[in-house]
Amino acid sequence: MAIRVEDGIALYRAMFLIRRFEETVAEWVRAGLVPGFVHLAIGQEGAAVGVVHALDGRDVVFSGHRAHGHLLARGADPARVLAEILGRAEGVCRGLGGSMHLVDTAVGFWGATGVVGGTIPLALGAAWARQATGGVVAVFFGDGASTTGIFHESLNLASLWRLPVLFCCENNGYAEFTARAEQSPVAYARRFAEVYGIPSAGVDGSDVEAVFEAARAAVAEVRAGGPYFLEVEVARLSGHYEGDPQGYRSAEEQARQWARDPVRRWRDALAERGVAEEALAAVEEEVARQVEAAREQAQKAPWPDLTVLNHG
Amino acid sequence: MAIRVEDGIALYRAMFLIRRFEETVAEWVRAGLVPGFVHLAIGQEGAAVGVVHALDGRDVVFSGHRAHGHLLARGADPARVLAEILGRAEGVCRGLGGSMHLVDTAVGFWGATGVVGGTIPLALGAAWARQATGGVVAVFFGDGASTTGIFHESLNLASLWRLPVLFCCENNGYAEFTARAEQSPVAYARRFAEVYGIPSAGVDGSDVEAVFEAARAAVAEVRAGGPYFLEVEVARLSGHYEGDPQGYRSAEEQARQWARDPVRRWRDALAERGVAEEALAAVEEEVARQVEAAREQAQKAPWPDLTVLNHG
Amino acid sequence: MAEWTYAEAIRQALTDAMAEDDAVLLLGEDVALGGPFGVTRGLRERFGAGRVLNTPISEAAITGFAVGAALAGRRPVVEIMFMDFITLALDMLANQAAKLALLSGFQQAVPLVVRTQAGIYHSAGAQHSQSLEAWLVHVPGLAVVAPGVANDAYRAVRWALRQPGPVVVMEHKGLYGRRQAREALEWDPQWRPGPQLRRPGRDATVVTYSAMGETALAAASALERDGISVEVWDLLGLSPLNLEPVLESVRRTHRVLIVHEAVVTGGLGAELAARLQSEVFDDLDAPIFRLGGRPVAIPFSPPLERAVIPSAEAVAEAVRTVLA
Amino acid sequence: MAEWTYAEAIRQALTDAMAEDDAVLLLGEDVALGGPFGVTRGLRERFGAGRVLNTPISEAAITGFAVGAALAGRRPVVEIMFMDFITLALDMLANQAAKLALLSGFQQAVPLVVRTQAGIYHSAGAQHSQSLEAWLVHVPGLAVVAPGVANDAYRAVRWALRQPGPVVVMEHKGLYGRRQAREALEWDPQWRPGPQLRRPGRDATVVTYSAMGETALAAASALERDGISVEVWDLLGLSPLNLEPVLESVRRTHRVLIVHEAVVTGGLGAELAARLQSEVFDDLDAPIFRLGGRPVAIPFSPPLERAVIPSAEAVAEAVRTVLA
Ligand SMILES: Cc1ncc(C[n+]2csc(CCOP(=O)(O)OP(=O)(O)O)c2C)c(N)n1
Ligand SMILES: Cc1ncc(C[n+]2csc(CCOP(=O)(O)OP(=O)(O)O)c2C)c(N)n1
Ligand SMILES: [Mg+2]
Ligand SMILES: [Mg+2]
Repeated sequence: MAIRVEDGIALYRAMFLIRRFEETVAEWVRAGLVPGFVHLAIGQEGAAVGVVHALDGRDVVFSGHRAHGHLLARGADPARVLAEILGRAEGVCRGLGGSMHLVDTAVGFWGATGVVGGTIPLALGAAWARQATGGVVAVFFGDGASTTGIFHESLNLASLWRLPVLFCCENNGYAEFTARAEQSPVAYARRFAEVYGIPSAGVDGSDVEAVFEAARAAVAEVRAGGPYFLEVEVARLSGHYEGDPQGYRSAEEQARQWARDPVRRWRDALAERGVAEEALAAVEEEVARQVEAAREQAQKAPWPDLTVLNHG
Repeated sequence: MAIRVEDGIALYRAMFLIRRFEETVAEWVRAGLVPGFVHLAIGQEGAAVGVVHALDGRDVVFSGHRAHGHLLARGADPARVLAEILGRAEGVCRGLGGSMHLVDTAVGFWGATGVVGGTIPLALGAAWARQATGGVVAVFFGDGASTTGIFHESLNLASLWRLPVLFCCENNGYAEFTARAEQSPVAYARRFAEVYGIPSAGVDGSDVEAVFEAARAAVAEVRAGGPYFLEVEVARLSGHYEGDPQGYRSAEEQARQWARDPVRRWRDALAERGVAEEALAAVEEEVARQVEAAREQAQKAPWPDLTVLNHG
Repeated sequence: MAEWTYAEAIRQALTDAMAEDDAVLLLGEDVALGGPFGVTRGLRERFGAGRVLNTPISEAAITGFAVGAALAGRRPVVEIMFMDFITLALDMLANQAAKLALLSGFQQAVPLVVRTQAGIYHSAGAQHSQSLEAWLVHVPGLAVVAPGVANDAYRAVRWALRQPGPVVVMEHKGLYGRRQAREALEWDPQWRPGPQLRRPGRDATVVTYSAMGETALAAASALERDGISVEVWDLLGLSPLNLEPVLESVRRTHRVLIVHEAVVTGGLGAELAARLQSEVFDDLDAPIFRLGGRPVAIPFSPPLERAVIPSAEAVAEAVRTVLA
Repeated sequence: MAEWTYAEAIRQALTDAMAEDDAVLLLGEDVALGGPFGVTRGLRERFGAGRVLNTPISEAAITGFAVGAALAGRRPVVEIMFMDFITLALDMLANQAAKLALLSGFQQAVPLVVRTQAGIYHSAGAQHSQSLEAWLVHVPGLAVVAPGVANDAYRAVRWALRQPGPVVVMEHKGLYGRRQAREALEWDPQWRPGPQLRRPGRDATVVTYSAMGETALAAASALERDGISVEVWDLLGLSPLNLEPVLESVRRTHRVLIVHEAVVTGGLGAELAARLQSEVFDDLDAPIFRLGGRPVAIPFSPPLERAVIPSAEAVAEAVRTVLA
């Protein structure tokens, strides 16, 4: 076993938390409780957890519109993230941001954005400014972001100035309802990094251990100086947004994708490696309790008062 | 000799015309007669002439801020181009555009722009719309344009939709006062095309024959379907804009660059290949007379009347 | 009489224009699948992939592509999925599309239509809810229309597709599902997107557009119960701006309230107020009042989101202020 | 007393701020070489390549980079070489820089300064001459200053570098060479970029800013010869807009002319007119008059270029209209 059992269980716990959290959000969306557009990380937990667990307290994370998993992996309080998604005063952003604009600086999560590609250059500037700390700035984005101009301008700048940025592309093969092949002839976004001499790797996002190993190697390279591009190939097991009828892909394809479920796969791997069923069940129960408590807390949380707008 | 003597002389005539034209503009800039920012093509004539002479009447050309040469190579009336640069009513754009915004649809020159990279996507749309004509759309831009987002978005789209676009990068190693190496770790812009599977070539812009051959091959590929990226490595023998004191590069470097003068080199090559000195001198004299006549006509041309603004 | 929704009206206008004129094409992210609000649903099936182009997430390049296609004589309709992302296409719109006719000495024309949707609706958040029409109105060479009801939406799109230069059609996400009795579909080439009288009145003139038309009408109904009679005008065309009928109204009522969803400062209401005071200075009995979005990034939380744009109550209160 | 130019004043402000505060850095295309107008000349030599960063032609990425550096506690000054290219940075400015403080529930701040230069000068052409301040003023969370003279330029830059949020400093290319007697350099933390009285007067109030201040003063001098006394106010701060002293002036003169170079429609003058009529309605003896750029792409040809923005003669004539 490449990683220690405790670490493996920690990865599982973190992934299971994201899964449970997202299932809660999905349930609430169906019940009409969640305002706005909600993009879930179901199927992409391996990327979030594998990468974020390779970072430490010096490091900073940015993300895009599908950010819940990244923030939870970073250690944010699920109750406050849920509260934010509901628009409550106890939310990490006091209800001002919502699902697409999560920030929790206390856990080194500096921001998500609803504009595809929008945080990529921010990560560069933050990385430049924090060079003396030895910290890495990781920025998550989807494969769709690789067709935006800002992505390319940012790769050039990161390479030119050798910035300590970890580019994390979660390639799920879709941008909204349109498959990658209809958006770009370049299947893998890491090809663009290669042109700039940015070291890169691709890894299967359904294998959290592989992601974790790849991310550790990537982070080590970034700390040694200069950017790195890690492309995690993931399966988007939910729709683009929660509620997406997904008429553009067949039921068979959706079913096939479930074979790439990172949570289930890692559970099986741990079991195979001798972790007792009871230990896994205990983790699941604990997470379930945590999410249950978070649900209650978030739903009870008050709406923000209008005066919050005057803060600035 | 790879190309026929008549063709070789035609290339020389076209290059010499641009040179004489640009020298006129430079002289007028020094005399304070030219309004606005003026970017000369001195040293880059081989690119303009070599590429444009590989096009025909079906084809369309776009350019950027350094566009005089492209428009002249396309066959525009030098008097009307000079008049435009002076802001006169007889100018190709009635004095409304100026040096950075030249258009002459009669010769298939659909526009230049002062915003670096700004015409690249226009070329794509024009190419798409004109597919049935068998025409190629060529778009000229500098190496600096390869650091703009719009350049990258456009490459993706051109490749994805297999558009009949000839990307012509005139790589002169500078964007304004800053050398390429300080702007990008990628020395050659054609590297970006390669990622998209866009066929590409680099060619020495000081050898107009080589440019012409490369462009002919490129145009043939585009007519057969899909984009092509031709990078012409040129020497910018003038400053970024006319009047630029060029404190950022040494006198030696500037002198060295003159060894790459495409006009002188092609003259020498023709002489070496047996073209009589008198024949070359005759071309030069004829061009000189043409430019002299254009100067007079342009300087005598009236200023536009304010009513021209109401046309739209 | 049959009803149709605002979204259906836009779809029908696109359908009719595409059927009539081969030069019309659509492009944008997911337009082949209808986009996030289903507006273009079915058009790819009907007109084919050669005229309904799904694009990558490249707002600048697809707008520039559309400019180039327009230069070549096509009539592209490019969809910018949320008006907030017009930021990314603004160089192409303001520096290229809007300027090329003049810069070319009128050798060229750019008959381009940009469809986009604006406005607050169900907590789409700060980067998916803005109304940025004031930016566009400030760009010479761009026309802007902002239909508030289905029939106008149909006509506005048809009109946009006949213009010689670029037009932005600003839709409102909150209106897509709104129904209206469907008027006759004949396209009248004389039609212009001028101010529409939504409700006649005596005591004050309310000038508005897009989704705020409904809010203004709700306020007018409420005020009627107190014997206050308000005239409501829906501008429809934002640039160029034909204010003639509104001026006539003000000459009768002597009092004006301007309402829009966009932030007040630098909003279109400023232009309206500036023109009105200049044109009917002597007829005004009270300062022109502007009501609009609060000067903050649009907050996510539903109660806050509702609070940053004018409510019917706020409109009614503002009318009372104007009448005081 | 020594004189300095507007460009020197800006350079001095940047120098002083960089010397005082290690967090301040400059970035932009060719800033290491001074840029096209030499404003930042010498700063790379003095402060090193680690604080004066030459960038590629990537307006969006460098602005986004500056936002990220600001989030990390730096005070970046990013130069957008021509205001016309702010189109390319607007997503970063409007959707990121201006919104992050609020969106983060005020966990974050973006102390970013954007320097850019606007305006018509010697036929720079349609894509290098625009005055686009109206767009920025409409974005909540962005501050905008537009100095008209050297001493104000110094203070405005120093002020911008002390703000908690993003500030755009709009310079004017035609002013860089203008000289003014140099005032004492002490930085006063109480200073705010409010309206500056450029010339007291009795008969009408002219409100302007940036390079039009000079035009207005020239008009005022010409009018004086005819016994017409005009008060000229230079706004300096465009957002937030403190109009108190201007209102007082209007309460005395009862007549207002607004002058700017930007296109009239949707320009800042609209906002000024709307506010003034609302605040001093009863004091106005005539409609507020707006004078500004013609609604066309800025033509290249020198006589046309001069004709599309207000001349001193046009300002004088407008004053006479306001007084009629
Ligand atoms: C600039 C911009 N254009 C369009 C959109 C609408 N949009 C939201 S998510 C999305 C697809 C993004 O795809 P990808 O980057 O692959 O991320 P994924 O959703 O697959 O995780 C699009 C087009 C947007 N948010 N921003
Ligand atoms: C978007 C944009 N940013 C900055 C400028 C200012 N500018 C004009 S030319 C130029 C350099 C262009 O370099 P390159 O593309 O290599 O063309 P070259 O001048 O070398 O022919 C720059 C930065 C501009 N015109 N447009
Ligand atoms: Mg994706
Ligand atoms: Mg160059």
